[in-house]
Amino acid sequence: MLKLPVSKMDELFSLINSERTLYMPLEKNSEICFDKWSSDASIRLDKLNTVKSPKDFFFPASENIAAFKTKGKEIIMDDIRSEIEPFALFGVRACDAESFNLLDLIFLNDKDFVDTFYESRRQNGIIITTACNEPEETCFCNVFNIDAANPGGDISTWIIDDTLYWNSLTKKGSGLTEKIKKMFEQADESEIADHQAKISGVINKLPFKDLSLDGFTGEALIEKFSSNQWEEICHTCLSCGTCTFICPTCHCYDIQDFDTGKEIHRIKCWDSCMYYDFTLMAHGNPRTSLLERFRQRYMHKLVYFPENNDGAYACVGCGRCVQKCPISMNIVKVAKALKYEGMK
Amino acid sequence: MQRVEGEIKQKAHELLKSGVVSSVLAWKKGDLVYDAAPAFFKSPNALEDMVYNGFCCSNLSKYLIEKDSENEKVLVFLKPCDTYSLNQLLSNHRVIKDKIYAVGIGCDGKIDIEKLRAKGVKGILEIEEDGESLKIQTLYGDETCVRRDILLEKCLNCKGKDHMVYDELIGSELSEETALGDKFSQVDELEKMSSDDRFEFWRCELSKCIRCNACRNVCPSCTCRKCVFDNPHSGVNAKVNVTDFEENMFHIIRAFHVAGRCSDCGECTRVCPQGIPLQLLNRKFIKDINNFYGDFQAGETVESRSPLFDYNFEDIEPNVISKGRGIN
Amino acid sequence: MQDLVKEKPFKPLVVSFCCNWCSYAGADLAGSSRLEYPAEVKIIRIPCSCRVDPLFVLRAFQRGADGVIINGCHPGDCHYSTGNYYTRRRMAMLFSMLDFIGIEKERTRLEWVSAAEGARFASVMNEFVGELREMGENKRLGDIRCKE
Amino acid sequence: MNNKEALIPKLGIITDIRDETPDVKTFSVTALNGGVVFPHMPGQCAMLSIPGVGEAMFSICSSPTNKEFMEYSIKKAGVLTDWLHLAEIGQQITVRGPYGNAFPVEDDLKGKDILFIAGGIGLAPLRSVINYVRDHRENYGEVDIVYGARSADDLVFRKEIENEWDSKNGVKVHLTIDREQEGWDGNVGFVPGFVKSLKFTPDRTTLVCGPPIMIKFVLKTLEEMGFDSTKIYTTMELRMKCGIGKCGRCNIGSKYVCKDGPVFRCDDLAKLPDEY
Repeated sequence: MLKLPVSKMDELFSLINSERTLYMPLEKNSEICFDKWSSDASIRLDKLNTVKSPKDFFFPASENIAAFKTKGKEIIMDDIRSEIEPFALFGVRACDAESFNLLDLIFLNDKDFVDTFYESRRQNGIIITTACNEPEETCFCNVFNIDAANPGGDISTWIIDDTLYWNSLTKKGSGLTEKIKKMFEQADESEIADHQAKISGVINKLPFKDLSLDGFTGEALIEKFSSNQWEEICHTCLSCGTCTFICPTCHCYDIQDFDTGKEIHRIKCWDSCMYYDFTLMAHGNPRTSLLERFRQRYMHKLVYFPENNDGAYACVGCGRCVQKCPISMNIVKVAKALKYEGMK
Repeated sequence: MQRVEGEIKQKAHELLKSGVVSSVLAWKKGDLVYDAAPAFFKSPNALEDMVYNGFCCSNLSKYLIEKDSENEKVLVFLKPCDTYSLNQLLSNHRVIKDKIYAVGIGCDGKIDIEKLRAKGVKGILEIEEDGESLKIQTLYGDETCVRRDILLEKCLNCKGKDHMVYDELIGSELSEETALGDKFSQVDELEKMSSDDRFEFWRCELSKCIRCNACRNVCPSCTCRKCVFDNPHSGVNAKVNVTDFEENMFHIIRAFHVAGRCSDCGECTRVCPQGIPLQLLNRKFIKDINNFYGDFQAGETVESRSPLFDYNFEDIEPNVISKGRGIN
Repeated sequence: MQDLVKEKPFKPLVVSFCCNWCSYAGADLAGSSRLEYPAEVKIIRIPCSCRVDPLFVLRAFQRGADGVIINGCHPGDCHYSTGNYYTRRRMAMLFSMLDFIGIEKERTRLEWVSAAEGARFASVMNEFVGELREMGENKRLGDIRCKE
Repeated sequence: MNNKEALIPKLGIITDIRDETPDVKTFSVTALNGGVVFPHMPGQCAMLSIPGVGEAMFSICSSPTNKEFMEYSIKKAGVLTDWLHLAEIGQQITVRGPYGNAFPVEDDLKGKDILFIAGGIGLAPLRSVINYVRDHRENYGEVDIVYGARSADDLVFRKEIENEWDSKNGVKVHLTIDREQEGWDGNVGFVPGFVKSLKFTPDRTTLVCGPPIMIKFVLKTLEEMGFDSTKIYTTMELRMKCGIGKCGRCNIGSKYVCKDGPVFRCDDLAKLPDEY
């Protein structure tokens, strides 16, 4: 483990930035989000969760995957893939770092169909996490065995009073550390133990810390699916895409064509299962009602995803949906309402 | 406020039990102090979870749309500003009055939890309303805050304490006009800016849009069965904003489609996860309508005709605007 | 050497929505009277000026228009009695909003041109194109994908 | 360009278009330099697209034994299919795949007596299997095909059925149409009832495809006749965008039709929620 006085952080950022483009939570236009660091940027590492999760660095809201020109009956396909420049994300929280592991399960695990767009971004990005000094009341990452005091990623950091502690976790992380090592002093892990205990103390007081997802397994699939609780909890959902788009683990996408008049761009973009046209086909729609679409989102996160991925839930407890849902419906309320369905 | 909550619950109980209504549309207690969610209650027992406090900000009239197709009557609780929306829906025939039992309830302004967070308050556990001040218990110690400082944007420009439509009133004496001043002041300020500055302002704001459609879906005036933005044949049905143009277009058209019907309920601004002041776009239309065609408040009466479905022989020529003469 | 190569003069692209019953015939008359107006004016025939959805105007800008002009019958002369009165209100709202968003207001226009006013049609187009030429390219409301 | 990327299509060319019924055409597609665009197994699907018009999943209805070209029988139903019906020979098209699983022609079906039951355009996905079975006739037992459509004009592959399939190599075809029609001397009636009247023995391995409502009633009939649901296969279709189980829209419960399907064994399907 290494350490550095907080006063030298700007110097550190500038050094990292000279190695690879550095992104971190910045305040811009009264919004705090991950953006390109510059020496005069307003850094907001105190903000726990940015409204938009940093998933768009790997899985962007929209990207061109192909371009076509048509000439009579002929189709000409253009190579439009660009190289991804190496980059680093600083200040990623433990929950968001875990969300990248979940996205990996979708986009990288199936060796026959690796999403190469995602893959190249993932290979070129280094994730530097920061422990959460002040968890919010909406946090429940502990439910998914994520430790806010001991975040993952390639490198984890802790900002304790005037000192930044730095610890590489992966080969990629050590590679970067090696290049900027001269800035740091050696530190001992015991130096952060008290701070970690303090964070754990706060986590123990969080309102959702005891949320239990026992029983959300494939065995209870039909019971959970056919529960009559759905009607009650979905009734006032606006079927907007807020929860989907701010969620770090939501990964459904759409493929659309845009005709620019000169060529056709094939765009892969975020989509939400809350939208009516998500499953709309020429001959009809298997999910016509709000209930079916609402149920799909939560069943996917809490039942289907774990069934396909060795029990991993598609949620990291970041609390964004708890904070931002226009009608205050969220995954916690859903999990509580369906807890007993299908339980033996 | 607690007294009013009690009276509201009692009324709901009474009407549900007697069978006058088959469901009650109100707010349901959440897990946190501020996350009361709109909900339908169908049995008297369920009413236990009903709440009414400073966080019950949703405009419930949105949920009445198309309820007329169901063979039941709904009891709905409406704050003064929500009744404008109901009136507007009634005048557009999107809600049938016979299917609704509207109880007007008092409101002394609703709290914006985001404003509290923006003040740096973290880990909010309890909030106690004590007159004009709020006592906040957090994971990191206690805080106090002046209520007025964290009221929702829409409450800062309150339309008044009078209900426009109701079958009954509860606690209307509670209402207090919280308006701080001219609701057009921000629009005026923007109008005074140069075109370049205004462009810059809106680029900064609209570039934050994640196209979640919350502003559209929450709007009680957005009532089309199929939105142009969901129609794959309209050519504008993008799922996300790929370019600046799509950001601008979405918000111009969203506001335009409710111009003359927007009662300025401010839900669009409230629900925007990115904090874009969307209401300003709607208010610009309201201001123009007032200026060009005479003062108009959507939803004030059921009979009123939207200015954009109407005309006058002497209306202002648009070129007066495009050539830059005579407005502002 | 490069300094000698003159920059190409800017030719603004104009989309002109013309009502079938008046200004479309007006444009025809301008043509048959051999009155000149710029070739960059692209005419789209519509059944009534009232048919112009604000989305049409925005889409024209998206696809590279530098100015959009809507031509309808003079107030009182609408083929459908009142269509153009509604157009007048709608476009007043839209133009004002575009201005509010920071789009140059001079890029949008609504004109009343009757079937008999071929000369007026040509002069309105000439004037509008002239103004746009001075303003330059539409950079604020175009779609970057449709450029080049 | 990384050719491994599943979402990037290959180019193909339409080399032949045949009218099957008033609203179904069969398109032969080859790679630009001839031959199939990629090899496949019976039951698998491919994503066809005309850039700017749309992209959609179609089952490959030619048999893998056909190495010259691939065939797709397409019913006019939406934007892309309307466009394709207006296309001419020589039109280029983008193709990606093959996607999904296949009918177990090399294991569970081998050596078995097979019963094919199809309705309308539902014969298209089965055609691939039928021709595969015909080309490897020695590997399979008795083969019966029950096929129904709204009218005689709506029977797809009619020439092929009559000239090549029926009564050759021990393959029997039983046709039915929904309503009486002049010039039709075959059976009249819905497919489920027809299946019942043909009195098949329940030891048959059955492959069913057709409109959802037909599948539902056929399965009920088969159950009544004592068929074992572990020996009944069907093929599904839902809205698909990626074809590789990632875009998240074609799931039935935790199974993705594009990846875990489109072929499902009926006992497995019964364990999934009824949302298709």
